[in-house]
Amino acid sequence: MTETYSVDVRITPREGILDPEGQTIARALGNLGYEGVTAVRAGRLIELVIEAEDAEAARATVERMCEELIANPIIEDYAVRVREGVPG
Amino acid sequence: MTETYSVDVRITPREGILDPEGQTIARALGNLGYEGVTAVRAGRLIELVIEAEDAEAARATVERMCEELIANPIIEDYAVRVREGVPG
Amino acid sequence: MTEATLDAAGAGTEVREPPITPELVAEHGLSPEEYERILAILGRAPTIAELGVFSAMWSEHCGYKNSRPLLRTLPTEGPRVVQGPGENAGVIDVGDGWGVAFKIESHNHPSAVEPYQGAATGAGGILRDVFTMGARPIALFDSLRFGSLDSARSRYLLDGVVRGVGDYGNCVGIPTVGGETVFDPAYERNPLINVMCIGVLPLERLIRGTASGVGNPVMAVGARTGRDGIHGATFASEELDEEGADSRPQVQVGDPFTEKLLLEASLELIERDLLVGIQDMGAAGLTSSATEMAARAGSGIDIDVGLLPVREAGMTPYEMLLSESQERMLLVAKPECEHEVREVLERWDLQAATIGRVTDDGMFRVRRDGVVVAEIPVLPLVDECPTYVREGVEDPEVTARRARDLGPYRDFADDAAVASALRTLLDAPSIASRRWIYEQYDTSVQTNTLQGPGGDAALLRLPAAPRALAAATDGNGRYTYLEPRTGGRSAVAEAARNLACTGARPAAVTNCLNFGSPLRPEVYHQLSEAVRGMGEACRALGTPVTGGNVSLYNETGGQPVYPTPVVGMVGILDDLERRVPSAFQAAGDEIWVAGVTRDEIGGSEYLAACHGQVAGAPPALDLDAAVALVDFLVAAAAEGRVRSAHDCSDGGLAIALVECAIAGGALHGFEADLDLAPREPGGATPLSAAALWFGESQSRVVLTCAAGGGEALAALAARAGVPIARVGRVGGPDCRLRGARHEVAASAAELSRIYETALPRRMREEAGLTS
Amino acid sequence: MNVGIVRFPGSNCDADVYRAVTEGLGERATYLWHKSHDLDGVDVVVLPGGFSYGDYLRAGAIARFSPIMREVIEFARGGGLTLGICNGFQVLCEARLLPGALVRNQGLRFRCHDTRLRVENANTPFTTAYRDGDVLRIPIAHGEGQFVADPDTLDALEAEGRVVFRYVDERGEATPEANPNGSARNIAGIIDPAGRVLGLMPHPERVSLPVLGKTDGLGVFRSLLDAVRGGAGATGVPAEAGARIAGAAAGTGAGR
Ligand SMILES: Nc1ncnc2c1ncn2[C@@H]1O[C@H](COP(=O)(O)OP(=O)(O)O)[C@@H](O)[C@H]1O
Ligand SMILES: [Mg+2]
Repeated sequence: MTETYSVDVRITPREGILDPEGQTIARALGNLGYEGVTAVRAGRLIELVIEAEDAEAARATVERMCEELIANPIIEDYAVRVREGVPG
Repeated sequence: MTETYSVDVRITPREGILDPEGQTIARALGNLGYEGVTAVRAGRLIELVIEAEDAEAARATVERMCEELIANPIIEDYAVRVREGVPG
Repeated sequence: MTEATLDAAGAGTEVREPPITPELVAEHGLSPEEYERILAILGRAPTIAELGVFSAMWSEHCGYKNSRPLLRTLPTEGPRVVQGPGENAGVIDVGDGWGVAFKIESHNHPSAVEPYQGAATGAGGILRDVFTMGARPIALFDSLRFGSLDSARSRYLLDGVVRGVGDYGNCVGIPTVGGETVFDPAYERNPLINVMCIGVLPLERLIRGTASGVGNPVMAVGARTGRDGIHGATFASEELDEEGADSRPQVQVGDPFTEKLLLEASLELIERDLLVGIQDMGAAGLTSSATEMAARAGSGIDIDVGLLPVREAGMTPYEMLLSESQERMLLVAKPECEHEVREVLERWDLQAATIGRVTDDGMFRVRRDGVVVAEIPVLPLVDECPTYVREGVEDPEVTARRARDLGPYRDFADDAAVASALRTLLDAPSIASRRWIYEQYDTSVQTNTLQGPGGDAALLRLPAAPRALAAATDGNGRYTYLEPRTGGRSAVAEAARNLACTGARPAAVTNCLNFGSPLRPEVYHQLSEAVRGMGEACRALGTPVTGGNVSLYNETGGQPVYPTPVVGMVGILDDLERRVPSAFQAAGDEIWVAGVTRDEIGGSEYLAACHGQVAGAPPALDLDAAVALVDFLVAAAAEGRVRSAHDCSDGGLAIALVECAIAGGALHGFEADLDLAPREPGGATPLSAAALWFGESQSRVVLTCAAGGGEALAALAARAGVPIARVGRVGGPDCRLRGARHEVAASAAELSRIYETALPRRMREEAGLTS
Repeated sequence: MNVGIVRFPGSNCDADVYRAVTEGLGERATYLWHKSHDLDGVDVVVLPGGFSYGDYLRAGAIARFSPIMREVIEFARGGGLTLGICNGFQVLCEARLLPGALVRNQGLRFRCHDTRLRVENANTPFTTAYRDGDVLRIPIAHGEGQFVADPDTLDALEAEGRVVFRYVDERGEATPEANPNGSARNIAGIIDPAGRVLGLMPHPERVSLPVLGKTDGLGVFRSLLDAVRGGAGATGVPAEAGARIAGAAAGTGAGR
């Protein structure tokens, strides 16, 4: 029997890797008059719905997907979060 | 006095808007032999660090940023999440 | 300087100065003899920062240790040459006060690790080399080598590299109008990514990378310096990391947006005459730009790395000196102009920091917050990199391959076998249409493109109207592997032929030498022989070498890539209205073949694609014939005698004819009798069927002229000493070929489908996802 | 006619528009710096192609807030002739001067090649040099050119004749194969309700120079010249439908 899990993958530039998009957004916010923004990082978000035995299995599968396809571990970090059910 | 907040903005394609990137990832995962993936959506993630009076002020400011710049309501939904402190 | 004034760590930092052990020296790629030389130059032991500087400057990439003596044999002078090798890019005079700056560079290793960013930053680096000469980039070319597309890794690399070149060039607004793409298992784990950039400039605005004028400010401009691409990777990262983290990315990320700003700002600074010199912080970053600029001027440079804008906290002088963060430049402003320079840069939203001054003591002096951390005499550092002339020996395996009996592949059982070989070749990724690649590139931005990818050479209009610039890249690794000297000659001659097909006269050459480790005698043999062949061809064709790049150590698991010299050639078409396309133009036109077909199938794509064989001697390259053909093509175009001209290369005559039929906008069937094509004078040697159909004899071209125009064309050829013969006629929906008692007929539409779908079919599953 | 061309950081077709207007048409063009607040009295404003702000975040999203956009928006709202090409179209949508949005190409890849465009409305100040139904050959060069809008907006655009250009095949039909980026209803270019603001993804300025041997795009600039000369000018009424220039590029484009 499998359950349905909603899995979020947050993908962000690795520490020390240049993030020109984040920098440009930060500057644009400054130009728009927003103050107090000290850092902006631009990343990607992948939401999956997946059938798996249990939450651990869902996580393990998605982590493999990240290594293989979804993220580029050479320049990106990723974080996987698993919830039960389909997204609301 | 202001505090430091880490704010996540999750931007996802609006209901009814095509998501070719999500579809492509879904197809690619299938080709790689992953089973049980029933949906994939690809969005963007913007992480901000911001100084604000309190969490509510931080949220309000970032929501204004989203309305004005960060998201395009014609094609995108956004969700804001605020946490205290700088990201770990 | 005395030991006492040296503080390796600089003020206020906690770093300990690691002892300079023999291991440390070895890890920096320096031999004990080279280290002795450093001791002699300094008169003392180097600091760690100094060791890093020597290691970078005396690397193959900057110092050309193993290649310099060979490169010296190349011709570098000619009436058009304004700037030869040694600068950021070469420059030729194209008339009316205009110059063309151009250079090719490799980014092989970064692309093998991260194809998208590796290729993108490769494009970025070569763009900077060109605009720092004062030239506005008008075109990019990418010369690519990958393993077989049957491998998922190769497909991933191709996809990433093409998106990387495209996203970068497209964003900056430079059309990518040509290149090459070759697939062979020899490149499976070590792809080659060479990018050429061409720019135009008013010659009076030519500026060089020099640091002259004592007291002039030295400014770092553009992106902040991070820890990316720091040389000496493994060792340096661990030993010198103040935070002790292992988070030092080697991968450089490109920012084409900043590049575009740098491009516009640099050209504005040069136009307003505010600079003494300017140079990209490319390989070996700040170190090479500062010391090379000082060396060219015979001056010294005194900088304080504490003033350098950085991206990360806690960077050491070593790291700041050797970082290869992208989109940075070093400039030396004219006296009194510093303020105005800043204004221009600010207008373009760019950061600038004055990090030092020009001196007259001939020293490269580096401080950290005032305290000297490195002090090296510039000239010995830059110009006295030890060079090596080695013994080269041919690999017996290659000797054996060349001698292999090709008998079994010379004939075809029946017509169906010929037809099948023809289809296999049209479907071969190294021959098939590259549309899948070049449609991901902006090819028409800047409105100069008279002929983009898909023809023999790209044609761009020049401000020196009605002249146009023709350019192409060429190189055949398989030929060079089998016979390096012939490979070197062929690379130059094919490029010249490609240009001449459009009607342009070849003018000058840049080149990229992609080889394995020169420490292997068999690789050194390849390198020295290939360079010899290139030099011979350049001299014969009157195309001096104005620059280039050497990429050695292209090997994995002890297996070097094919030795691959890539030639980037530019030429001039006097009247753009006289340009000649490569595809057939109209039914009824006569088809002619110029140049001799010999019994040559060695090294051919036919042997590789149809029989899996890399063997035989590559086709001979007769330099006199190559020169005569170029002269003939240029004259024929100038007199308006040809409607189309296409070089005959991979896949031989049959493929060249079919390409003429299907590679243009419209399909044009034809009939041709290959037996009519010119043979060796005397005609004694018999020609095998495979050589006639698919052999790659050099210096051949397929031409068309209007019906009745053949006599004049033949007369022109005779005058130039080029054998030529009419072989058929354009017309009908089918491609009908016969020769050596075989016949093949197929509809142009069907052959076009094979040719056009070969790459997209294989790349269908590549997702094209970002990053 | 004086055509103002806005230069955002990252614009890269500004010089091409300049050449189309000056070399192609023999009229005057003026660059407008993004940090300025002055339109220099130009007759027409062009937002050119390129990658303003690197296309970071979303194409056109950041440029839309450039200082000069305040004046551009005022100009356009007041009936000033405003043309957005490629990235300029994206900026116009982000600025809400045109409806809908341009998102990543359906195939996820940047595409650059000639497309065939059918003129759907020759009765605009940008298209009087063409005839309805003319098929032009104009290149595209974009990664984010898929036009999307909700069905009501699309229906309104169609009903009001505000779809100005559509991607078609060689027979002039708007087939899925002729659609290079997945745009809704093969839409390549649209106009605002007042008929004064046009946005399109293809690049007419790249096919406006006789020396390159292709001039199908010159009609857009000729039409503008006609509109400006006809007295409609920057803030006047829409140009007359009949005010077509004889021998305009229309003929060269049709049916090729
Ligand atoms: N990577 C590439 N990028 C752009 N254009 C390319 C690339 N590879 C090949 N081309 C173009 O495709 C055409 C065919 O290339 P090639 O087979 O090398 O031609 P030839 O044999 O005539 O030298 C040329 O116009 C070339 O410029
Ligand atoms: Mg070639």
